[in-house]
Formats: sequence, C-alpha cells, structure tokens
Amino acid sequence: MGGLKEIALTIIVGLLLMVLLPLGVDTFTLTVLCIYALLGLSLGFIWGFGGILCFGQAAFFGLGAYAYAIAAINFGTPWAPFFIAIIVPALIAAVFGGMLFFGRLNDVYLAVLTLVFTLILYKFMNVTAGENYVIGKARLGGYNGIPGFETLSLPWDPSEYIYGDSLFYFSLTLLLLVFLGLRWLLKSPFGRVMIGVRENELRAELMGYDVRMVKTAVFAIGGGVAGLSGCLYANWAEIVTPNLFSLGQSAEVIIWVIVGGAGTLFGPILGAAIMGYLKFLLGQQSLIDNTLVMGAVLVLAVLLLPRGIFPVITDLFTRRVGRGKKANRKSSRRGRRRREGSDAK
Amino acid sequence: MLNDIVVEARDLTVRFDGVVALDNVNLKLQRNELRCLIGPNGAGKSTFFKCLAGMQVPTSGEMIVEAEVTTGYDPFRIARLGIGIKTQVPSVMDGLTVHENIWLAARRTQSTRKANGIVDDILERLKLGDLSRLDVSTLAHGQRQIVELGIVLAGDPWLVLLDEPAAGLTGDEVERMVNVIKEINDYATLIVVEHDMHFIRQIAKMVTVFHQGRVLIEEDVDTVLSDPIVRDVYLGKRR
Amino acid sequence: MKIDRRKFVAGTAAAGTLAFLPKMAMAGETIKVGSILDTSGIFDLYGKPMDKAVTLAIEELNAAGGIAGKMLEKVAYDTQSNMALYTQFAQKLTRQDKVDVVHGGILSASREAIRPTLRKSKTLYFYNVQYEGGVCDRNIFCTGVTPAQQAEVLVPYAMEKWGKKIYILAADYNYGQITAKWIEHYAGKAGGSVVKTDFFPLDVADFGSTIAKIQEAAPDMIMSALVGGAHLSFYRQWAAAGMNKKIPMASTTLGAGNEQVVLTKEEGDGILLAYSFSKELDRPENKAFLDKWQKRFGSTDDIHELAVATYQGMHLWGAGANKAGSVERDKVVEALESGVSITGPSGKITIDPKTHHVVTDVHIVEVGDQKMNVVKSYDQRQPVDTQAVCDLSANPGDTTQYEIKI
Amino acid sequence: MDYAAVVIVEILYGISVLVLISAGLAVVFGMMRVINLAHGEFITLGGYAAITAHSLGVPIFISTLIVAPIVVAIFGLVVERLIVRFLYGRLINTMLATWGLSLLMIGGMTMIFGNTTTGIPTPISGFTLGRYQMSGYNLFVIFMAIVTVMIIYGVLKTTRAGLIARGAMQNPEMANAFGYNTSRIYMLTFTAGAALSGLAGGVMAPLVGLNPASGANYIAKAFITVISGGTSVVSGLLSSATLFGSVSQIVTFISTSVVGEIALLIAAVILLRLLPTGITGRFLKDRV
Repeated sequence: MGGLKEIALTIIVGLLLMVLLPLGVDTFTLTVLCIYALLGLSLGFIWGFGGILCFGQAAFFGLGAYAYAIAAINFGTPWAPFFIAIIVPALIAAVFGGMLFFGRLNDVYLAVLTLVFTLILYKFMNVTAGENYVIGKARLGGYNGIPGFETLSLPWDPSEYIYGDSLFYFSLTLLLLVFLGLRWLLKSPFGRVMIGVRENELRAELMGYDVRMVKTAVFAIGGGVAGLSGCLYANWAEIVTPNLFSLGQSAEVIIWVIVGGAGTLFGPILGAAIMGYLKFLLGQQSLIDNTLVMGAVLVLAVLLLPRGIFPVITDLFTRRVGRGKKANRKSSRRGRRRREGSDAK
Repeated sequence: MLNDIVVEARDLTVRFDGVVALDNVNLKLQRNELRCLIGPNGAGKSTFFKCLAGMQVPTSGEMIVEAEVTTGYDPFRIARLGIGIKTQVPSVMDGLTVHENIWLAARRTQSTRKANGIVDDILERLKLGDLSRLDVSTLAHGQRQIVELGIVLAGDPWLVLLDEPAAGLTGDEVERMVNVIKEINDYATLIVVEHDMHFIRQIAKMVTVFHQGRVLIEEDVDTVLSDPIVRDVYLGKRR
Repeated sequence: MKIDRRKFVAGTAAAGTLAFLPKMAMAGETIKVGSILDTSGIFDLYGKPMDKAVTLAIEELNAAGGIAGKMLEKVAYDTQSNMALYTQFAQKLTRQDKVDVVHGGILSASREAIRPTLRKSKTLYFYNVQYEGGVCDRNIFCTGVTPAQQAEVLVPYAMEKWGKKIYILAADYNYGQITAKWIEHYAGKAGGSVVKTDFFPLDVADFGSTIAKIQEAAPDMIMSALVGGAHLSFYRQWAAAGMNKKIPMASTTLGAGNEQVVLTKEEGDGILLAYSFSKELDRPENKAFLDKWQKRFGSTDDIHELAVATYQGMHLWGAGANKAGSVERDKVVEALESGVSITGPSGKITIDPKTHHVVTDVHIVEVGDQKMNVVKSYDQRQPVDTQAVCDLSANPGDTTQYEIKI
Repeated sequence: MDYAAVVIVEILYGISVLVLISAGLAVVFGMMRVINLAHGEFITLGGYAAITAHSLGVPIFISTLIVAPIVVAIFGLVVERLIVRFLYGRLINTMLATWGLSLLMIGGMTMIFGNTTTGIPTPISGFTLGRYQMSGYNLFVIFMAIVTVMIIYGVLKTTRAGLIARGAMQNPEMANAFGYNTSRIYMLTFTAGAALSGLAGGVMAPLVGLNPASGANYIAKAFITVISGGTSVVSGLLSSATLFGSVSQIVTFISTSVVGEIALLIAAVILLRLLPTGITGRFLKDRV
C-alpha cells in the first residue's frame, strides 16, 4: 500500500512548510491561514466526498469558537474546552444533519436550511448583549462577542502560553493530523461507503446501507473539524464575535473549496491558503475593493475552472511526467466535478 | 414446503394525484419461485416492483415479506432483509470502478477480506474480470446492467428483484443474463419485470400479467402467452 | 514651510539608516505612532475622518517641535471593518513596527480584541471613541464621552421640555444596553419614568410594528440610542408616519457619524442630542481647528465627534509625553495621571487620573436644517459611570471592563 | 379595535414586503430553475438607481417605479449574457456564480457610492387610523405588491409571451422544435426577473437607509420565501409570503423584531422539513 509512503511524504512536506513558510510571511498570518485551511478542509470533506453542499459551514466554525470561549471562561483551563470545542459542533451537526437527512432533504433545500441555520445563530448571538444571556460564568456579549478567555497553554506548564510562533506550529501540526486522518478515513470501508453514497444514493441504499446515517456521520465529522478550526481561531484572535456566523464567512469557505477544487482534500487547503493570503494582501491597498476581487474570483472560478486549481495542476503534472495510464486515470477520476453530482440525477 | 409463501401483497393500491397506478393488487410468491411480471407500459408492474423494493409507499394495502409487514420500509431496510434489487435504469456508482461497486455491496455484511473474495468470485461468474479496474461510467449500457447484477449478487440475497434486466443487452449478453438468472434461481427466489416476450419465454415458469393497475391473469408461461386477452392487451396498447 | 522641514527631517532619518548610522542610534530618531482604524468597510464612515485627525495631529505636534525633540511618524493599518484584522495588525504594530503608542479602535469589540495584546506588549493605548464606559486598565486612556456624561445632561433637559414618560429605543449591543440603563437612571432621578425599552440588533431596518407599539404606549418623548446605517431607517419611517410632529425625540447617538446630513430636514429637525463637540460650537479653538482641517483636507463636511475625540486624544498624549520628556509608557502614564489637560475644539478636557477617562464639556444640540445647533453647554462633566467602578490609583493592576450596576 | 386594525395593516405590509422582494427571484426560480443569489444586490442596485435619479432631479415616482426597474433590467440582461447563460441546468453552479456576482456587486457599489448610508424622503405623508398615526407609504407598498402579483399572473396566464415562456421552460426541446428560440426566452425571463428586483429596490428605497451591503437583508428572506413556496411562481410566492409575513409580524408584535425574524427562520425550517419540495410541491401543484 502507498499509505506509509503518503504519511511520510505528508510529514516531510509539513516539516518543510514549518521551516520555510515563516521565512516569507509572519507566523501570525500563517496561523490564520492554517485555521482557514482546516475550515476549508471540513467543507471539502463533506462536499467533495460526502456530496453534501453546506451553505452554512461557518455555523460550526462559530460554534467551535464560542464553545471554546464559553468553556474556557467557566473552567479557567484550556484543554477541556479544546475538546469541548470539537465535540459540541460535531454533536450539533449530528442532530441538525440528522434532522435534514432523515427528512431526505437534498440539493437546494439542503442549501437553504444550512444557510438558515447559520442565520439563526447569527441573529441569536447578536441579541445576547443583555445580562440574562449567561452560560455558567460566561456572558455571551451580543454583538461585541466574548473577549478575555484563557488561551491554550502547555498542559504541563499552564504559565507557558501557546501563542505566536508556537500557535502556528501547533495549528499546522493539527492541520496535518486532520489531513492524514481524513485520508485514512476515506480509505477505510466507511470512507468507501461514503463515496459510494455520493456517487449513487439509491444504489447505496439498495445495497442495504442507511444513507441517512452515513450522511449524518459525514456531516458530524465535518462539523467537528470546523469546530476545531473555530477553536484555534478563538485562540488566535483572543475574542469571538457573532461575525463568525456571518453569511460572508460561509461564502468565503465555499470560495476556498471551489478555487482549490472540490473532490480532493488538498484542494480546499490550497484554496484557503491562497485566498486567505490574497485577502490579506488586498487589505494593504485601497485601490480596489476587497469584496469585489473575491466575488470576481468566485465567478471566474465557476465559469473557467469548475474543477478548481488543484486538479488542474495535478493533471498538468501527470501529463508532463507521463506516469502512464493508471496515474492519469486516477487523477482525472478524483478531479471529476463533484459539485453537480446531485444535479445530474 | 410447497405452500411456503415468502412474498405477499394484500390489496395493494397506489394513487398519484388521482391516477390509480395499482388497484387492489393481491399477489403471492412461493419460495424458490421465478416469477415474471409483464404487461404494457403503465400497467402497474413497475409500480408494484417499487412498492416491494421500498422505493414507493403504497396508498393503502400491505406488503408482507416472510411474515414481516414491510409496507413503507425504506429501501435499505428491504435490502437488509436479504433482498437484492436491480432497478430499471441501471443504478450503479459511476465514479467508482467495477471492483469497487461490487466490493461495496459485499462489504456491508462481510469483513474486508471476505468481501474481496466474494468480489473475485462474482467477477469470474459474470466474466467481468477484464473490466474490474475500469470506472463504471466508461462502460456500455449492457455492461452496466451486468455490473448491477453483480452488485445484487454480492449481497448474497435469497430474494432477487430484477426490473427489465434484458433491456439494452446484445444477443450474447442476453444469453449470459438468461444463464445467470437460471443459476440464481437454483438457490434464490426471483421476481423479474420484463416486457421482452422473447426473453420471458427463455426464463419464465409462472407469469403475472398486469393491466391497468390490476392483475389480469396469473398462469404458467405457455398458457399466458397463448391467451387471446393477453394478446389483445399487448397489441391494443403497443407492439 | 512646515512640510519642507518635516520632509527634511524624515529624509535625513532615512538617509541615516541607509548610509552609516548603526541601528541602535537610529531607533531613537523618530517616535512611531501606531494607528489602527477601519478606513474601509462598513465602519469607514467613522474611521476615515479619524485617520485624518491622526494625520493632522501628528503634523501639528511635529510642527511644534515634536516630542522631546524627536519627530513623530505615523504607522497606520486599515482593519477593513473586520474584527479579525485588529488582532493581526495589533501584533504587527507591537512586534514588527515596535510603535511607542497606539491610537485607534472604533467598535468596543475591536478595542477588546487588541487591549490584551497591547497590555502584554506594554504598549500605551488610546481609545478615542464615544463608548459604553467601564474600561478600567492602566494601559489605556479612553478620551471619548461616555453614556452617563451624555444622559446626565440630556435626559433632564429633554424631560423638562417635553414631559416625564420616556420610551427608549436602543441598539442591541453593549453600548445600547448600558446607555439605556443610564437613561433610565437619570429619568428616575428627575422624577420621570421609562414606559418601555426596545432593543434592536444592528441589522434591523423595519420599524413599522415598533412605531405602532410606541403609539400604543403613548410616551411624552423618545430617547434613541440606535446605531448604524440600518437603524437610520427608523428616523425615516418615523417621519413617514408623521410621528415626528407628534412625539419629540432625543438621542445619544444620532450625529456621531454625521447622520443628520443623510436625513432630510423634515426627518431630522428638532431632535435633541448631547455631545462634547459640534461643528457649530462657537469657540475660537473650534474655529481654528475647522480652518486647519479645511486647509489640510479641503472640506470639513466629514468631521464628527469621533474625529475630534481622536484629534484631542492625540494631543492629550502629546501633552503627557512632553511633560514626561519621553514616550516611555510608564513615564507618560505618570505624567497624564498628574492631571494633564488641553483645550481642544470641544473645550477643555482633562484626564481623570483614577479612571483614565476624560472630564469634558458636554453640549445639548438640536438638529436643525441638517446642522447640529448648540442649545446649551455644560462645563467639565466627570465620567461618573466609570468612576463608580474604577479606581486605578487604588488598584493599578486592574484590567477589567466593568459592567456598571446602577 | 384601532390597534387591531393597525396590527392587520402591519401584517399585510409584512407580507407585501416579502412578496416584493421575492418576486424577481420567484420568477427566475419558478420558470428557469435558477437561483440568483445576487438577487439582494439587484434590489440594492435598484435602490441606488432610484436615489441617483432622484438626486439628478427626476421626479420621485419616476425614479422609483420606472428608472430603477429599467436600470436593473439592463444590468440583468448583461449578467445573463456574460454569466448565467453558460450555467443553465446546473443549479448549484449558478448559485455559486451568482453568489460571486453578489460579492462583486457589493464591492463595486462600495467603490462607486461609498459606504455611507443614503436614502430618499418618503413621498406620501402619514394618515390617521383611529388614534394611531400610520405611514401612508406602507399602504403604497401593499398596493405595489398587489400590482406586481397581478402583472406576473397576467403575463404568465393570459399573454402569448407568457404561454410560450411557460412551454419553453417545461420542455425546451419541444419549444425549439416549434421554432421558438429558447435561449432568447431564457434571456428575456431573466431580464424580467431583474426588472422586478429593480422595482422592489425602487419601492423600498424611501423606507430604508441604503448601503452597498443592504442586499444581505433581502436575499436570505427572499431565498427562503421562494424555496418554501416551491416552483409555482404566483401561488408559491403568495402562500409562503403570507405564511412567513404573518408569522414574523405577529411574533414581532408579541415580542421583538428579532424574535420575529427568528420565528420566520424556524417556520421555514419546520416547513421544509415537513414539505421538502415547498408548499406548491405538495399542494396547489398545477397552478401558475
């Protein structure tokens, strides 16, 4: 199997990135790019491999961030909140996803309801400024959000905070671990069933698989990864605000995945990193509006690069190197557009 | 064992927006039977098939499989009763290889190792070995039909439901399909929906003819095919 | 002439770095003033004039000889109305640019996002915005007016004019919630009552049912602490229903971003406000300030309360640093705590040493013909809200933002 | 009693606003199965067109009721030619591309009009209902919603163009075979939808403070209304707007406007969970 080789390669690439990236860009920015990459990965996973287009992935990102902030204020220690920030969004995704999938909702209806879910959270969080909105010791704070919670520190030395450079190394390590974990998952029997469901729900059902459960599980995993991303974000920004749930945030995740390429795991990571950095660069000039560029990129990506950047690069690469039929076939298969999977039927 | 009824439909009725697709259908099926359902388009045979497969919830009436009322079951629960289903338009996983398609079907009940063995067996039985590493989407229609049959067999069903298995097959492939169906019938009960008379002649024993949502006649194949009313139904409607 | 001299100084400094001066010597050449504001995105209405105010104040301080003989240099970042960028740029200001002071932040959320970063890196921070009050932290100076300072004068004045029953409409966030409490507090003190308080998230733009509810409650006056573009719809819908002729209104927020210009005369006329600044303020310092702004930027149309607070915040810091003879944080803080005061466009402002807030004049203003006409001025109002909870001379290690219980 | 009348007018007004802001989206979705996520920005653009025209001295009703729809219709036509026409039949891709368009428009309008909130005065004065003072413009909004619905219904049901359009949408090959140019029909339908959005923007302009990001307030509600209504343009629009408008306004009167909005969203979740294809997917199927 190529499994070991792939793990080794991922680790080497990861180590290289850890050493090389800080030479060019400050680690504070790199950390947030890692966080975005995790968020992109979570959507890339459920959309590209589970066939679930979620218009509200920001919901689980925000839930992770809020869960961390609220738990950290109540516990005063960072590590239990760290895990809570993964588990809570995963559970909420499981319950909400279960409601959708057991109701056999698909396509545009799924898109609407995930969007509505995010909107409800956004609106709710915005009206929690009053002093009766308290969870334990934590005030929800409404529009202003929650500042001033304990951030991650070394488990054996709570006075040694993980921030700055170390937060970057920590985030990048988690990104690599999640990447490898999802790769492994996709190769496992569950992963294959999941891809089977994406390819043909009816057939998976006729084989005896409970499609609703499979999709709910996929959605919950995506929610957990998004939650982890939100948790890191809370540690990075040291404040959480309702804007984490905004439509703009959801839109950005989708842009990352499209630009990078749905149907691959690496694509969304690449898309998030490129677009995140582009946004950062655009922020340093005032000639062209930032939103305008993001919008133009999305329109052009859908029209000209419907498969995303990463599959195109791999295609070019395999063609040039000419690794023979097998490699070509595989990459083109992986790169096939997943987005319209449900439309085609 | 002669009266071992495994499938029974009781007063099964399906209505769509006022149109009656199935009208009080009663039908019984014995273990190890090979039953063909025929009838012109819109006669209700496919609707009946869907009710049995869990793809259509009847308006009223009951479907009973081995003493279990399955009315309104989702397809996956039907499948988990040990029922293999091939749909009218081949339902396969396009982006996956032939091997992966069949493996997924076998893996639901078996360990990974056993599933691999089952896949090899089936590939051999259906002579799909050459195609096993190709994406199903690249295959011709007939080949896809065979792959779907492989998927059905991989679940090791005791009851097999086939909707128009011969549609779009070449002469050779039809022959292979006939043999496979006969082979399956050695150990499993079969329901075949079909309107290709030539094909039915080759496999059928008992035939149920549907017409306008009702069971018109239920007899052995020779009686049915020589029945003047059946002829009229077919000629009157089509062909 | 000023400009030439500045250019010359900056030029020598730059040449110095490149050519021969060792880095250590260079570090003392200029004083870096960090500015972190939303100059694009939905808050740029507030941020752009504030950014200009920073520029103008730096130019003036330099023209007056800089601080302790050193020239000031502006290091500015645009946070694009995005809270995430605040932390990012605050890190950049403290770690890479190593600035000597940071002025900026607009929303309370943005202030709370960067306050810990600046405290940890021991960088002095000035927050120059009208806000909800209660921040108690030795590293920060808040030079904007707070709710108690406004409500204390506005509520009794309006009640005397219009009656005792008040209906409060407020933005549903920290600022609105706290302001509503202060309005209620001062209404009670003056013998009035609040019939109802409604809170609205910042994106609510439809007030039809609210207008009906207000009529049902039949108050003598409305107190509004509505904030932002969407809430502007209230004033128009209120006027569209003809209500502005029936129930009068006062506000602690309208006009902070020059909203009175967006509303028509019919919609805005007669609304009472309370601010530390108005362009119509008839004082020589104000006239001089407006002149300088006009010369430097071409138009005074965009000047508002927050821009003036920023301008004065810069000068307060400059006065403190000059008194200390250094820009070192602890020395500047000590100097400011000794009671530095300046006279700016809005009048005399003094640092309150216990709270690091300001004692300032507050003016009752009436909107008329899209202008903010001063009706009555109250001199030197204490930041009584923050004073109720914060005493930095007793607890210098305090870093909380208190929710003031009334 | 007066209060009850006020509440009823407000409910009607709530429904009418939903009808107005959803009509353009409903036509495009119902006829073409295209979800235009830039719909909110189309409305905002209509608002800006009306305000700009008004500030140039065009009379207010001409600015809002004529200039706004025409400007947005032209813009819609360009968008259809440049973007949407390449994506017909690919629902998700159209949603994504138009979402990009929405961001692009927000950015563009920010660069052109700035972030400042603007508006135009209300052209109709208030009136008294018992002891209550009401906005006369609210009645005008209700009137315009009725007119809009009647126009859509009239065009679809009684004109030749509507008949051809409906035929072409249901069976493009057939329409092609009859010699109708389906590409042209799609183009005109999209343009008509854009004009309706522009009209909504014009009608809403005197009521709200407009800024480039205002569209977000419209799109979510319009999107939910249209999807919940299902694919029948008029009956779907009317039924879901009535449901959501009543729910949100009644809850707003009992509680606060945010609870009203959240009630609307929750109603949508429950509705779609129970009727996954929208109201007209289940009932009122064969209506226009």
